[in-house]
Order: sequence, then C-alpha cells, then structure tokens
Amino acid sequence: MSKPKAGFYWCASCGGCEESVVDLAEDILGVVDAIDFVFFPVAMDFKRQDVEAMEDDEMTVCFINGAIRTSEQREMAELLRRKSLFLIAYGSCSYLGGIPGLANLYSREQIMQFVYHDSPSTANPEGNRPQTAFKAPEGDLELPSLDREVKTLDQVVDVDYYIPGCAPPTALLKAAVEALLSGELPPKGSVLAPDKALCEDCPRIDTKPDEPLITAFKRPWEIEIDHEKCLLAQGLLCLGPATRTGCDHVCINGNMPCTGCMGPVSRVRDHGTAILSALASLIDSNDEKEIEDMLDGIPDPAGTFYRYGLPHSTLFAKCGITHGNGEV
Amino acid sequence: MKYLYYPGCSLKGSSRGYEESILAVFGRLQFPMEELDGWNCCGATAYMAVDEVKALALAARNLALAEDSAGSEPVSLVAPCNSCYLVLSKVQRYMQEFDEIGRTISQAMRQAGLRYRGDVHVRHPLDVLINDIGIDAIRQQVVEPLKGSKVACYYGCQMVRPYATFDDQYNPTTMDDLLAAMGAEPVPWPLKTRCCGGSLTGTIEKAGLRLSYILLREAKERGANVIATCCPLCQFNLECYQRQMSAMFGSEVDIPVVYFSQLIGKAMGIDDRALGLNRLFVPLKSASAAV
Amino acid sequence: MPEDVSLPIAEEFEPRIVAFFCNWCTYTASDLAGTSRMTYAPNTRVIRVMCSGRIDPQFILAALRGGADGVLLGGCHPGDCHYQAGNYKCLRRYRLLKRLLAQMGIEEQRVRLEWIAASEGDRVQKVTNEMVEQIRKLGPLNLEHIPAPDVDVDAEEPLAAAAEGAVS
Amino acid sequence: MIMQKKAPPEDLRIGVYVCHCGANIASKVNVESTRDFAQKLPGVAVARDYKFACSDPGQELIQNDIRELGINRVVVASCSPQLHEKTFRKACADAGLSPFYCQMANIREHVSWVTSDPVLATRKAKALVAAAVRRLAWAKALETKRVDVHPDVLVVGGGIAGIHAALLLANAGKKVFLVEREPTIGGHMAQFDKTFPTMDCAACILTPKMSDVKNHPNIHMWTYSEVEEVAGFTGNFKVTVRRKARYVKEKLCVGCNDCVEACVLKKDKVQVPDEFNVGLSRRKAVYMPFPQATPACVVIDPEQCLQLMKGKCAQTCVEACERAAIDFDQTDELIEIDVGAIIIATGYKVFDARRIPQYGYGRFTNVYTTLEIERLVNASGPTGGELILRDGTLPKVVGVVHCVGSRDRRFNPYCSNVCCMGALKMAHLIKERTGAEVFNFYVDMRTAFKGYEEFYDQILSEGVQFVRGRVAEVTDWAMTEEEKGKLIIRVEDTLVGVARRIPVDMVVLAVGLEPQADAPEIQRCFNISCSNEGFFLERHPKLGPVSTFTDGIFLAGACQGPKDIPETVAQAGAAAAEALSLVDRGFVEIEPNTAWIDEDVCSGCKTCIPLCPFKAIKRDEERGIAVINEALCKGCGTCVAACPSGAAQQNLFTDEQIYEEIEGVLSYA
Repeated sequence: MSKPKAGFYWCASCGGCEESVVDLAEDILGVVDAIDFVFFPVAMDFKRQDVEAMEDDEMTVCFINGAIRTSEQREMAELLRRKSLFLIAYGSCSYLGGIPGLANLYSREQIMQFVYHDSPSTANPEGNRPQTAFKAPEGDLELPSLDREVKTLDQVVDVDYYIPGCAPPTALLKAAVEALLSGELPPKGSVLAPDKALCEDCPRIDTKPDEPLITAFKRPWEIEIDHEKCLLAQGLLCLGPATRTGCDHVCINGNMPCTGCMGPVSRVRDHGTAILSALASLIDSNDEKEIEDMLDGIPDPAGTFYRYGLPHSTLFAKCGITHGNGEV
Repeated sequence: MKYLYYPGCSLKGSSRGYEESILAVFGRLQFPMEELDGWNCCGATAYMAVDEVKALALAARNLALAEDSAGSEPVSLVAPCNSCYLVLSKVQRYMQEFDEIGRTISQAMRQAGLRYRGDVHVRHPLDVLINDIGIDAIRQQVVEPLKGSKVACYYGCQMVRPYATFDDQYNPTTMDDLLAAMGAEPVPWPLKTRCCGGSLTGTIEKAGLRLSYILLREAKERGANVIATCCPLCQFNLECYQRQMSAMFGSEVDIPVVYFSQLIGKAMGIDDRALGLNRLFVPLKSASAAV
Repeated sequence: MPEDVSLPIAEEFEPRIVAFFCNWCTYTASDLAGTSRMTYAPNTRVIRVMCSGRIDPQFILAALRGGADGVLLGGCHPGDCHYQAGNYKCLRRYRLLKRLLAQMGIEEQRVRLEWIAASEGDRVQKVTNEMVEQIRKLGPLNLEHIPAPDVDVDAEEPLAAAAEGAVS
Repeated sequence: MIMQKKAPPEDLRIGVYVCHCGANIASKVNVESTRDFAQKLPGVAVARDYKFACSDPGQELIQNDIRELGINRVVVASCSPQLHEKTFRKACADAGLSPFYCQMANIREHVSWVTSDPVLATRKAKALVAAAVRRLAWAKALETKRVDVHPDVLVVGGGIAGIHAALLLANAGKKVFLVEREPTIGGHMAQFDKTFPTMDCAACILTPKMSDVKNHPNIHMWTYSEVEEVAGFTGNFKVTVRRKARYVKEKLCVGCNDCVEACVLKKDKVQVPDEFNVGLSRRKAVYMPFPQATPACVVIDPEQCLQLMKGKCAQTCVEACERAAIDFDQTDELIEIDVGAIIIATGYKVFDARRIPQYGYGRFTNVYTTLEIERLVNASGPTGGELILRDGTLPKVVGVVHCVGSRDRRFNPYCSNVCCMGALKMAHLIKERTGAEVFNFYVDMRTAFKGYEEFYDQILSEGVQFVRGRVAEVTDWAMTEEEKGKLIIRVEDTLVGVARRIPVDMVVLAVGLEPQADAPEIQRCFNISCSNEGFFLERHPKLGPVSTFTDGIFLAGACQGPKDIPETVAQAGAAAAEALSLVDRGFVEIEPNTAWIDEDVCSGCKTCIPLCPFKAIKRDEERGIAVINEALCKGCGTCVAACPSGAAQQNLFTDEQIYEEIEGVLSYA
C-alpha cells in the first residue's frame, strides 16, 4: 500500500517550526521513509493548485504552524482542513497564538500606523499603505487582507491535535508521527505533550526552597544568574510552575527562565492568570505599598504572562481593538 | 502651597484694624499672602436667607477665582472674618456633598466662564498661624511680651460651628495658645463660643445687648482686662455698645475688645497705628498699664 | 466634584456584577444587610467562597468573559482573616491582576476589592450601589469576540460581534 | 478553550424547592415563575414552591420526592445557608441522600429583603437558582469528619459573667480555666455599692460566688493573667496564657496586709491613684485591690516598687511578711492549655466623660461619674461611705445627668441600657445618704424589665425631680448671686418648653458602657467578629445570641453589648450551656471542605506550601508532589486558587463548581 501523505504549512510564524523538523536530523530519513510529503512550501516546490487538486481527506495529516492573521492564511487553513484527515496545530503560534498573538494588544490601524509611518526604521515619505488590490499594466494584482486580530488555528478551523512549543521539541514531533502511523491516538483535541508542569522534571527542582516566597521580581539582565539554583528562587519570573513540560528544559539548561511557550496544562483555563495567581500569592508582604513596589518589577504583565498565548486566553485581545478606541 | 487673602466687606470697612493687623503680622513673619484678585461678597448676611443657591454661587465664584489664580499649585484661601470663613467652607462642602447643588453652581459658573475643581482649602488665619507657620516661629518675633494683659479669648459661634476643622468645637484653644506664647495670660472662661448677639443688636437691640453684656461682664469677673476676638461682628457688638450696656444694666462695663492679631502685632513691637489700634473706641491702654 | 450632567446611558442597560464574597465577612454582611432590610441595586450575583483567598483570578476573567460588566471581591479587613492571611493572598493577586487588566483595556472601576466586616451590612449596600452606578456610566463591557471555526468574524459588523461576545 | 473537564453524571434528577418564607420572599420574588423557570433547567426533574420549606411538612415534601421521584440532587431556594443549610442537609440525609447533594440559593437575605423592584428581584432569584442547579452537577457525596472534643473549658474574664459561667460548668463536673486580667476577680460588680432594683448590696451577693470560684475543685482561677495566643479550632483549642509576675507567692500570702502597712511609700504624693476606687484614693506599691479581693493575695506594682524599679529599697515589706511570701525574682510565666470550648466574658469600660468638655468632667472638681459615686457611697470606699464633696462638705443640691455618651451620634449612637436604672439608683442613694435635693435630667426614661418601672415609681415618690431634656452644658458661669460658687446645669426642659439654669453643688454623669479598649486585640486573638460599635458580634441576633462565627467560642455579658447584671447572668448561663453541650457531646463534625491534590496533575512546584497558614501542605519527596494533611486543613482554599496546574482542589468548592456557578448566575440576566 502507498505511504500516508502529509502536509506541512506555515502561517503567521517565524520559520522556527520548520527548523524543528530539520532538527530531527537523521531521524528525518525515517519520517520520510514512512510518510510522503505532498505539500511543504519551505522544503519542496508544491503549489496551492496541487493541494486544491487533492481529494478531500487525501492527506492523512497536515501540520500547520503559525497563527492566523491574513485572509490568505484563513483560506489555506480551510483548504488544508478539507484535504487532510488529521489537522495538527504545530507550535505555539497555531496552538496558542504565539508571539504574533501579542499584536492583539493593538488595533490593526495602530499596527499599520507604526509599521508604515512611525517606526524609527521606516522611510516612507509618500506615506504609502499596502493595498489589497492594485491595477498594474500587467493586470490586476491582489494582496491578502490583514484580519482585525490574530487567531489561533482552532479559532478558524477544527483542529484534531496540538503540538506545543516554540519551536516544538523534536521528541514530541517524532512521538506524534509514530502515534499517527501506529494509529494509537489519544482523544481528539489532546495536546500531544506531557500533561504536567515543567517543575515536574526540572533539573533544578531540588534547589527550589520548600517555601518559595518572593521578595523581589528581577529581570535576567539585573542579576548574575546562578547556574544550579532554581530561577524563581533567584527572583526571576520563571513560568515553569504553570507551563507544560516536554521541552527538554532547553531554556533552563541555557540558564534562562521558562517563558511559557508550551502553554498551560489541561486543567488550567487561562495560562496567564494561572501563573499570575501563583506568583502574586508568593509575594512575601502584606503591605499594600510594599506589594505595589515589588510589582513594579513586572513592567509588562500582559507581555510576560501571555507572551505565547494572548489569542488563546480568556480575554483573547485587548478590549476595544476592533471597535471604539482602536480603529481611529 | 499658595496663600491668598480674602478680606470680605468687613475688613475693608468696619474692621480695618483686623486687616491692618493681620497683614502687618503676616508681613513681619515674612509669610507671603496676596489679596485675591477680583473677589466679591461672600454671600453671607441676608442673602443666604433670600436665595441660598444664588448666595452659594456668589461665594463659589471666589473659590473658582482662587483656584484659577493658583494654577496647578494647591491653594489656601485665608478668610479672617468668621462669617466669610464659614460661608466659603460651607459652599466648598455643599458642592462636594450635594451633587445637585454642585452641578447647579458649576453650571452657573460656566456661564461666567469659570470652572471650579474643588481644590481650594478655605482657611482661618488662626489655623494658618498655628498649623502652617507654627507657634515657635511666631514666638521668635516677640519683642515686647504682653506682660500683665489678662486676655479673655473669644472665638464666637461661626469659627467652630457647624464645622470644627482645626480647633475643638466646644472648647477652642488656638487663640489662647497663641496669645499665651505672646506672654499674655488667657483667663479661663466658659463663654468662648457663646453668642455675642450677632445681628440681633441691629434688630432687637435689647436682646442683642444683653447677650453681649453677659460676655463682657463674665470676662471682667474672671479678671480679664482685654477681650481678644477673631470676628468683626463680635468685635463690633462687644466694643461699640459698652456705654449703652452700662446704662441698661446699671453696672459699668469698660473693657477693650481687640483682634487677636492686634495683640500679636503688639507683642511683635509693631506700631499701634500700623495695627489699627488707633481705631478702637475703648483704647487698649485704659485696660492695663502694662500693655 | 460633579462636572457636567453626564448623559444618561440608555435605560435598558442594567450592569451585571458577579461578586465573590468571603463566607465569614462580606457574605455575612450581605446577610445582615438583608435582615436589616437595606435595599440596594439588584445587579450583583453573589458567589460564596470560604475565604477571599479562594478567589482565583481565572474566575474573574471567566466572569467577565461570561458576560459580567464588573466583578466585586469581598474579604475580611486586614488582620481579621478567618484563616489568618487568605485576604492578603487575595490582595496580592488583585494588585497584579489590576495591572494586567489595565493593559487589556478594562476600566479600573470594573474590578474592585473591598474589605467588609460581618457587621458592615451598610457597606455592602454602599459599595454595591456605588459600583453599579460607576459601571452604568461606563456602559457594557465589550470584550473582543473569540472567533470560532464556523463564524467568519470579519464578515460581521464589529460591534455586533463584540455584543455577542458580551452576552454569550 | 480546550479544557478536558469530566462530564457531569448523566443520571441527574434535581429537585428545586422555592420557598415563600411566608411573605418574606413571596412578596418580592415571583416564586411561581421562579419555580417554572427552574422546571425548565437541564437536569431538573421536579420544581416546587412551598410556603415554609424549613417547616416539617416542607422538609417532608423534599424527602418524599427523594423517596418517590428518585430525586438525587436538591436545590432549596430560600434563606441564607448560614441559617438553614444544616436543616436541609439533614432533611436530605434522613431521606437517604448525601447531605452534600443539597445546595441552597439565598433568595431572601440576598434578594427579597434587599430589592425594591419585584421584577428585578425575581430575575436575580432566577439567576441564583440557575447557578445552584448548575453547581450541583459537580457535587460529590462527601464524608463528614468527626473530631474528638477536649472536655475542658476556658472562661476569659472574671466579672459576674465569667464567675457565673465558670461555676455552672464546674458544677457540671467540667474542668474550667478562669483567666482574669486584674489581680482579683469580681469585675465591675465588685465596685458597686447597691444593685437595682432591689437595692441589695452588691458585695453581699457577689463575694460568696467569688469564694465559691476560689474553692471549687474544678476551677483553675488564674488572676493577673492574660490570654496570649489561641490556636486550633472548635473542640481542640490550644491556648497560651501569660501569668503576670505578681512578686508575691499566691500560695503563701494570706492577705494580712502587713506588707502594705510596711511599704515605705507612705506619702500620698508618691502613691498612685487606686484603680478599684477609680482614682478617688491612692495606694502603695504593694496593695490589696480591695478587702474582699479574691484571691486574698496582695500584688506588687512593678511600675512603682522601688526595689523593682531602682533595685534598692529597705524592703520593709519583706521583713513584715512572716510567711515570706514576697518574691522579687518572680517572672511572667507562659502556660499552654488545651480546651474544647471558650467563653469570652471580658466585659466593658465606662465612657470617658472628658470627651464631652461642656460637661466639665475633669475641669470642675464636683463633677463625678456614676462609678465614682458607687465608690463614695460604699462603706469600704475612700470616704468610708460618706457622700461628701471634694472639700468635705455635704452636697445640698445634686444633678444626675442621663445618657452621657449614649444615644448621641457624636459619641455612641446606641442606648447603654443600664444608665437609666443606674441613675435612678444614684438619685435614691444620694437622697438616702445626704437628704439633698436631686434632679435627674433624662432624654427618655428606659425602665423595662421586671420590677424596674416600679423602682422608677418609688424614686418619683421619694421626691426626686425629673427634668426631660439633654443637658447642654455644666458651667461655673454665674448669672445671679445665688448661682455664684455653684455649678450651673443648662438644659432645655422639653416638657415645659423653656431653657433652664439649675445651680447645683454636685453633678453626677451617668456614663454609658463602651467596648473594652483592647476589644480589637481580643477579637483578633480569638478570631471572632465585632459589630460596628465594637462589641463582639453574636452569630445570630435571635437564634445565636451567645455564639460567635467561630465555632466553639461563646460570649457572655457586656462584651457582647451593654447589659445589666440580671441579663448578664442569664447570658452567662446560656453561654455555659452552649459550651457544655459542645464538650459533653464529645465530638464535632467538621465541614469536609478541605483541599486535596490531583496527583496526576501536580508537578510538585511547591507554590502551595508556603501559602497554607496551617502548615497542612508538605512535599512528598519520593513522588515529587504536594500532599495535604486533611486533619490540619481548615478549608480556606487559598492553595487551590494559587495552584498553577489546577492540581489543588477544594471539596464543596472545586473549580468546576465555581465555574458552573459563574456561568450559572450569568446564564440568566
């Protein structure tokens, strides 16, 4: 029988997810032996028409990385959904919204204004703005339009599984592929990663004090970071306690605190406020003023707690960016 | 903190001595306080009874002017006349406590191109002297202590009623403390805030004079040789009718009634004329050789 | 200081406030308000917890997402916690959450923490009325609508989408 | 939102019971439409409304549905769970349903009693019912824990309330610790001369009880001692008591007062005002509070004793004491005791008359308070029972001012309850002792209760003059010759409608009762609540008058509000009975709202550990997860709200239950 077909597409993302495939190193050969990539814009020359030409559900699986921000990305997501049996949100961006998701703190107009006019590196004397349609002598040109907000993949199409991470650990990708091939799949909607927080297997857990109270919030550049000691105990905002493990602790091993790319564990509804609650509760003061002073150590709560997951969060986006104060 | 001086009608008229002495004393203390530009009637007197809201609006205008002239700086509006002090404090509070009044008055003022945020502190000079300048600073200016002057400190009704913001409502002591620091000897007397007759003197004179008389006689009984006041109307009632009272009650009352600021000024060695002491009907010297 | 007479919000808007009250103080205080027949705005929906320390910030977001225009938290006065320090934990979370909510464009007055002792039925009345009026002035909370696969948000009239989000 | 939550059980058969509470609910909430609304909610098998759900037939209605319709969850929409949760849980249990399958919706205290508009009230009620129904889906059939109760009882305060409660408990065979701050028990009552309305002498009826306390085999009487710390919970309190150094061996001292005689501080000016005689006399460094003090044991005041302050003194007291009872090396002693129940009877303090300057207390020497007069007329008082002015003369005219500091928005809005009768007693005693003319100035005469009105009549017949009006001021400012040298009471006689000036020789201020100065500390120490004016708050004004919101702690006497002696004694009896019923039962059932850890989810991040005020959470190092010691957990849920993995959960308040409640209250505008 023929090898199962697979697709691998990117939307609003950085390319890191593709890197993670390359990171499979020699294992990639195994994968390529087992499955047949029929759509993989970064690696092979297939066109949209090739996908459109497929039967529905022709692909066994399609991995989509990146968040959804443009009309084109939506179309592709819908198309690939039709053509594939299993659709997997690959990486933090398509699963949670990812770093691009932080754009949901601003209205489309604010973003356009900054990128095409205000940003220091912009030289745009005519004050041009991208157009969705343009009449060129060669004919009419069309550009995809920018949606009002950044969305996760499952806010646009039905998603079967999620693989978290920025970028996803190769181990998870391998495990997912094996599961797909063996047909031993968890219930639909599962996140294909361990359902425990990073502290579970953190190499530094034993150096975490039994009473990890916090007296000051520090940022990495503010201190000489100890290579063995629990990062939270050093005052750094480590999101490990609230973030799914399975990442092989690449950040921790790089002596950097967890920033939460793997997202929450299954019992948590809102990743950001879950860790917010944990960290705030540990503040070692009952004095309002003192507490406020300590909190000044967290200059950007939204950016810190929703770094990878604003669109996936309960609030989804800053209030009013698609109407009222946003679009002016 | 910026300090603005609100004279009101009395200090420009019947009680010039109060203005002269207050300004002289503050001057000697080198305490900057300029007169509020464009001030108008505080709205006290009969107006309150005719149309309260209009009367309040009238008062509020002064607050708006004060706030405006102070810009972003916090401002104290110093009103030596107890009536002005009360009315201005009253409108200040009413505008905060009663939305309706607040709104009506703000709208009225907007018509006049004014707006009031409500940030003016209405202050009595006693308050400023005690709490902002401080007794010690004042004591340092004393050159001729008020030896031998036994003073009955009379606060009147309006400074502590209904609002007692800086002194005790029933037994005020700021004036006593100040004058004691000037070397005077305040006599203990219970009538500090008892009615002086107020405007009754102008309507039912008998009743008014009786009330004034009670105060004067009790002051004498307690060995006072001078009465210090902080209210133009009180000063007027207590001083100007002493001859009538003597006749009416068949016992001689003859005791000088001055403004507390005049006594402070005296202790500071400021010239009598500069303190307006020359305006007294019952001259100060007749009371005590020492003063 | 009242400035201009603020334009009255359309009659039909009745703020919906979810209140999380500590069993030992604020919840008892609202019982007391009841037994003392103090009438106040009927816009709050009280959820009893054993301690303000039980209030998870996720609850507050869930309430806002679920259609609440405001959330009121009630705990014991500092030092009076029935469990010694739960109210302080609540305070710490509240402080940080407020900073987050500000960034998320949610007005200051919409989420409020109050210390109300079991005996302060009148404070329940005062605080509730106050908050309802403030939120009435602010108008409904229009959270951004969370898209779902079947509906195409951009096709819709934005405000409609938001409204749907607020009353889902 | 991909939250894999376990689906609720399929076989939900919820019964909803909407209570009219007579007209209390029905007059505002449309119970019928609320019932019909509930009927349509998912999982609801039957919805009914009933006049009084808490009545027997009301409970039977629920029980029959459980038996006959197979109702397996019950929502009662009625009053506050604080009031009737136990009732309805029990009703369910008796019908064989787990009590924790019963959920209340508070549509009385939180709806009908506080909402004016019936339409909005009904809406709110429906929302609360919807929430209760949804919440129930996640209810679990929990087990109530039973904990043994320690049989001993602690009574705090040795006034008449504490004394009475202690004796009752001791006579019932319970071991009682009676802790009193002062060197002697007896409290305010011991300072009184006579007690209204019967005018029997306070000492005669109090001192026997005091010695009973001292001699009772079951009572540990610890005077000059204070409660330092209270830990634990109902049935098992751990209490630390500080026994202050008295510098006298209590066992040896027989109260002969030889040491007092011997004390070198002879001159009045080096002596200090005597607490018991409210400063009307002075005492030495070593002193006996009063002749019948119990224990009959002197105490040395470290603030005043030369030996203790300067370390050098002739120590004449030591010589004088044949029994060598004096011990300057004594130090404070901390004792830890275990008790099952606590009765707080810390009493009151009298209003400080100085706060009303216009009454001249502290300025005019002849203005007294009622408590001072009690001492003056008392045979063992500073004047040996002679009621004389400070200059030694007898007063000819006396004014007694009622409501001093009471029923006055500027001070205490409440009525102090005892002053009217106290002031009448004053009038009687003054007339009896001096034959003076007495004026009583009252606002309203409050002489309810047995024999009080009759007492009032008696005083009237004794010729005391009653002037109705609040005294404006007491002044020494004379308007006429006859007023000279007197105190003039200025008052509006509201019955005649004139302002009067009444010259008197002596003014007696009937000062009101206030909470003890340290009531807030006591409140925190015992973790109970205070009402607005600062008296301790009872659990329910009618149904729990001596209970507090902290199980196992009860209130007796004026610490809960102004009370006279009969009322105090009655309440002390009630408190003793409550304590007795608790410790005699032998066990308490603890609400199973403890927290637990979902081991499959816990990552062992330790966040919860420092948050637990009861040190109930430890980390299991082998399994690398947190474990909660259920016995120590008191169920606040703080750890649950902080758990970043959602691994910590609280029984009766799981995340699911609260999320359902949130969505429930919002599901119906």
